Amino acid sequence: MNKMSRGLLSLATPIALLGVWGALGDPASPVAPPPQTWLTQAAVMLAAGDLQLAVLATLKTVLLSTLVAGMAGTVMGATLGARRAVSDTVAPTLEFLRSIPPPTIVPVAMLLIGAGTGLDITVVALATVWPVMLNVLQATRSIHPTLISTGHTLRLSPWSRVRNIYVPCILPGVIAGLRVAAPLAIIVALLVEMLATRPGIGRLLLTAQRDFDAPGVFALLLTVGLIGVAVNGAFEWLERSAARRLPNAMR
Amino acid sequence: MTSASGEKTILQGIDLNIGRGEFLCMVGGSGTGKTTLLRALGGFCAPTGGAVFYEGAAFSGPPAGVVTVFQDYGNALLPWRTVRGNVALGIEEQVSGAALDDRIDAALAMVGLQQAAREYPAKLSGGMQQRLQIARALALQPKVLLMDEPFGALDAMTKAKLQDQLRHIQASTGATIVFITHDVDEAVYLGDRVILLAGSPGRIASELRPALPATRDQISTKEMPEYLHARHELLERLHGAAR
Amino acid sequence: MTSASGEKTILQGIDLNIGRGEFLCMVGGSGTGKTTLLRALGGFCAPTGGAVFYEGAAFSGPPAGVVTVFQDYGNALLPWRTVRGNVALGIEEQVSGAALDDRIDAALAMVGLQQAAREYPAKLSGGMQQRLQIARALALQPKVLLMDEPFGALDAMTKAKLQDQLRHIQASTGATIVFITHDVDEAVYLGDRVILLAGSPGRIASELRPALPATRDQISTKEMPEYLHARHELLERLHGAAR
Amino acid sequence: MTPRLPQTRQWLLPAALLVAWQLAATAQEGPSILPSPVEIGQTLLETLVSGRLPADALHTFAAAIASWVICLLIGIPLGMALGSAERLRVALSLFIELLRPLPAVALIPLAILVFGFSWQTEITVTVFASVWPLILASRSGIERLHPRILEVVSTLHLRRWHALRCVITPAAFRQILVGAKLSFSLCLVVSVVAEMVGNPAGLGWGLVSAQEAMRASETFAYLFAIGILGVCANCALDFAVKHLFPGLAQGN
Amino acid sequence: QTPARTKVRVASVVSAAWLPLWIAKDKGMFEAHGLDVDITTVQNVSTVVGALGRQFEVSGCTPIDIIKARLRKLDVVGIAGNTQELTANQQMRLVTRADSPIRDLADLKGQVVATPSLNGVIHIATLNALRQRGVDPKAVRFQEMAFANMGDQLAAGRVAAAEIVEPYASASMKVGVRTLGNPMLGVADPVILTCWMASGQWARDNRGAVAAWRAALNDAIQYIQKNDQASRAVLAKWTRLPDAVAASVHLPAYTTRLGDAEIDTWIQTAVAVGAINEKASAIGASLN
Ligand SMILES: Nc1ncnc2c1ncn2[C@@H]1O[C@H](COP(=O)(O)OP(=O)(O)OP(=O)(O)O)[C@@H](O)[C@H]1O
Ligand SMILES: Nc1ncnc2c1ncn2[C@@H]1O[C@H](COP(=O)(O)OP(=O)(O)OP(=O)(O)O)[C@@H](O)[C@H]1O
Ligand SMILES: [Mg+2]
Ligand SMILES: [Mg+2]
Repeated sequence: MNKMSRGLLSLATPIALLGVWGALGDPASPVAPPPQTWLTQAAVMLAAGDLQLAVLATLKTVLLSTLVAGMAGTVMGATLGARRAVSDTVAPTLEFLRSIPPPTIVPVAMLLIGAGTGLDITVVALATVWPVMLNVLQATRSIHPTLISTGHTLRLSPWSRVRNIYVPCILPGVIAGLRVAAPLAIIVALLVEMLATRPGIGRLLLTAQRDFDAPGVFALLLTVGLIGVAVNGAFEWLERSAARRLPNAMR
Repeated sequence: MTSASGEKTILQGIDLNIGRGEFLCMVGGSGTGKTTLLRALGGFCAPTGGAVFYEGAAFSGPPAGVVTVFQDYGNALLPWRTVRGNVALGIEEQVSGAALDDRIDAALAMVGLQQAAREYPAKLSGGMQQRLQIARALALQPKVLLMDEPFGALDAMTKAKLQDQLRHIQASTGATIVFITHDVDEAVYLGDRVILLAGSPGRIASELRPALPATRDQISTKEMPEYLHARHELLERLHGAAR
Repeated sequence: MTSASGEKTILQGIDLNIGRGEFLCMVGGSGTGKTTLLRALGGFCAPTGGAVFYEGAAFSGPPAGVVTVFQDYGNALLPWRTVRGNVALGIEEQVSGAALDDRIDAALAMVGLQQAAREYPAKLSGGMQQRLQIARALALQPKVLLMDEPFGALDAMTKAKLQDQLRHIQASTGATIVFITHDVDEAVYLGDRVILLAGSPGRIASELRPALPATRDQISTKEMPEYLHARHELLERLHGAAR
Repeated sequence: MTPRLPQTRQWLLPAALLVAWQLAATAQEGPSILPSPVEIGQTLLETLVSGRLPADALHTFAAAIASWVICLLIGIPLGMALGSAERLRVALSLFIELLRPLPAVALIPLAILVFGFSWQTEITVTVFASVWPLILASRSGIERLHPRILEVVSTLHLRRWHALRCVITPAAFRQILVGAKLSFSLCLVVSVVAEMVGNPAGLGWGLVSAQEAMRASETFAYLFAIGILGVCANCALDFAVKHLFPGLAQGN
Repeated sequence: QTPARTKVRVASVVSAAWLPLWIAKDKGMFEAHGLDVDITTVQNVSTVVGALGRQFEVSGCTPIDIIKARLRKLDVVGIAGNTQELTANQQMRLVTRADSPIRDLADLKGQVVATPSLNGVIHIATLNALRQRGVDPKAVRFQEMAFANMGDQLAAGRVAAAEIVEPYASASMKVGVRTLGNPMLGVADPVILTCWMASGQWARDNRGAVAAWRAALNDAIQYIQKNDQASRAVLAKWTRLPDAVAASVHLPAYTTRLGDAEIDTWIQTAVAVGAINEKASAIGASLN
């Protein structure tokens, strides 16, 4: 399949579904209005300038918190993966934290750090660090023992071992984790924006919901979906360029 | 000197002294613990009883100057580095620039991999991968070289060439070499001393010092009566041990 | 009949006919394309020019009755299955119950792994893992057996036993066997015909039919003048090809 | 992460944190919304004895498990199919990426419309939010298989189903397990969120109503219950995996 | 033999405002008026509107909810009042910390104020009060949060003031707050704070049931006025408020009166503060 037919094929499914919805949907439906009404509503929001600002704000939160979660998750996952003793010691505490729903963190975090950019990033990073950590942990534990022995027998410095053996081996895990984490970051960012009325798509979504503005809700959801596609595209590109630099390690 | 075990006892009552500059070959049936013994010498697993000493000191982790060449070459190479990059791995922190290039080229030349220098390991044949691992170890100019069936995947010609190469390296650098092989000819041709592991748990069943000259030659040495005698003797003992 | 290549041409002008029930050995320098040729025969890579036929038909994917034993045994075993489970893999859908157990036991007995039947592959030595892969292939009772350096990691004793085992299996089942080895003695002792690959891109440089009786014996056969002659001849040609 | 229960070391950290909290709570004067662990513990005990907490926890747990099972049934086959069939992957990838970042909270009104405030809403929303890690992990599990494994399958002439069951799935198992674990904890978290907004039942609703009844220590007791449920469920999952698939935990 | 009772499924949130509903249910007033009422408690009424006419016939709400839904052409109508704010009985306060330098609404410029719901009744009332005081509402930042968290946020200095209602208002008074007045009374006095809405279709088809609904709630309101202690017991049962709080909670003024005039007041206010931009005022939101 060439690039062109791939592009067409991937567009086919969503466009067919939206087409059917558009043809059969009732434009006056208070709950599931067809796509054409979304576009009208999106145009209104764009004209008012709300949508652009909200998208920027949400994107900023998502990117910064994914960065934080990516780094923290990688360090945590690699440490836990390489050191049984550490992972045994902190496992239940981490499992506990992992089970706390983000909406319940928001009020506490709002009290402790106030409703600022710090709140968005903290809560989102807290919720998205886990996929990265678990994937990196798995990748670290899957490094072939002979490869680790190789690092030892060549007496590589710890830094060189990290750079030449651990990093290339866990990089696919980091990327796999980030690919789960990034859309999750979008979701949680919206949630924080809704719960703490932080600027962003979440707040617009909340307003639209409260105003019973169904086309507006769908217009925003479509925007969120498109952001997700863009973020995923970025990660696919990252994965491909990593695969070019690390041939055969991306299996 | 050592005895090592996992969940079950793999080696028992091993008492082995390896002299500086010695070329020690290790033979023995499949699963008798050769690899395990080599791993203990290389600092990869501590014995559960007894101890291993290197230059008079016990150690944990591979001591300086000791390099192991692993049996499963497929997993010992970095798939994301080219052949050159893999050889560079152990020495790039110590030397750099033209000196590094020279060391790499020299190591690749010793194993005959100059042609493949820019390939990735996945594109190499089994034998080429194993030679690459050997080149990487040689590039380090080690004082002790521990090799686990390094020539197992090689054809007779390449093998013979590398055998001579190895004896030559040992003679010129005074390195100590411990060498596992299944090839009796190889063990007798290479080794100053050959030990034979047998049984389960494994122990040193027998020891043999082929009375061969220091400089050896694939044709004349293998025709010497001392060679033939040592070879015969080792085969006998192997058969005996297996019974 | 075939010529296969990756980014660069690996094999060229290969024209090879393997008769039913034949025992064909393949020797040649490291990287001359033996594994590649075996993969083409096994249906794992299509030739870029020419074609491969099995029982008169071209094929894609391994044809029924053809089983390959891979060179890198480490990746070919299922680490989550025990030794028994690995042997069962290919046959558990066809037979079951006591018949299955019998087939597994028989296959394990052929390679001498009865003791390790309940172990996981990670706990086996290199040679034991390779024997396990062989047992798994034998359990299938294949019509064609493609083996890539199957005895490379084995000690002389085990190797000799398995060689005789293999000839015996071939005689009793009429299987066709293609066998890559670096051991000239092994090639001559086992093969009805030995082909020699050489050059880059690889080609069939030479072919040899040791005039040995169908039933062979480790001691007497290896003392026969025909054996010694074939062995000498093959060595000569190998040296010649390498030059 | 495989917490081994009999060890004491792993309880040191939580214990230390609780002690620090207790000290901070006692040091603080005046009425506070942040209750001390001792108070929380007492409330936890009361709600346990009264049977309210166990009933709520059971509801949440059942909803999470049901959602997780549905996630497994959808996510693993779909992910594996995406990993092995390129056309399917291309056809669905954009669609999936469009859906994946949609927040469950935004979909709750839609689900309520179809199912009302009910367990169906809860499960639909939970499955929607939690199935993605499984799809992704199963897909990459297939894509990252060692090529030799596939060659073994074809040279042994394994039938499709047998190969899938006995070779492909176990070989991708570790990767899938990562997705399953992520999906499992997401199921718990999202069930609670869905209960807070879309299905007035279970721990999520308990949390909300405790908060609205101004029972701070009960709020935290519920929060703790949610966390403890998560820890126990994860332990149980690890235990189950270890004992149901002993070979897969081995080697690899 | 009683005639078959009309089934009414109703959604409400949990707060003292909805006490008449629970009284009518627990003390048999609904039954007496031929209604079979089924109560579901939810967290957020804005999600209920979609389910109105499907899973629910009736839902608690605020006048603003009805107005917004009508603006979106949703078929909902107000069918009864529930609580009202009046000088004699005040539920809402705008409060600051006792030691705060803020003395007046004008001091809120550039400050953060906690609100339970942006563009909800309480928030609109506050905006209206700011407007009346000559303060640009845009100069004040509003931060949404649950009533339960407002005391802490005030104490921690995260917000300068909070729009708070009973019983949270009394509870936070105890930690030392000062009131800046009751913005709600600036809208009207009395003014409807909460009310009941129903699916328009259902209300038109069941005018009898709507009347019965009002009658039952009226009975309940009278019962509350006469039986304070028993009513508080019902309150404690449904809200699970701690007994001490339930016993001392300041109950709001209940009323079932809801007409176009009451709704209109809110439309005017919402338009004035810019919460809705529809100029049309008479949208027929209530069923009379
Ligand atoms: N990780 C392990 N855990 C437990 N037992 C092991 C492990 N590795 C090897 N063994 C066992 O130890 C014994 C010796 O293994 P070892 O690998 O040292 O044999 P070897 O002499 O190198 O054999 P080969 O020539 O076949 O490579 C074998 O019986 C094997 O089953
Ligand atoms: N996947 C691949 N892509 C490209 N080139 C390859 C690939 N695999 C092998 N080659 C090249 O093909 C040539 C032949 O490889 P092959 O593995 O067939 O050799 P071989 O005869 O089996 O050698 P050995 O005895 O060392 O196993 C080598 O030069 C190797 O570099
Ligand atoms: Mg070994
Ligand atoms: Mg090969």
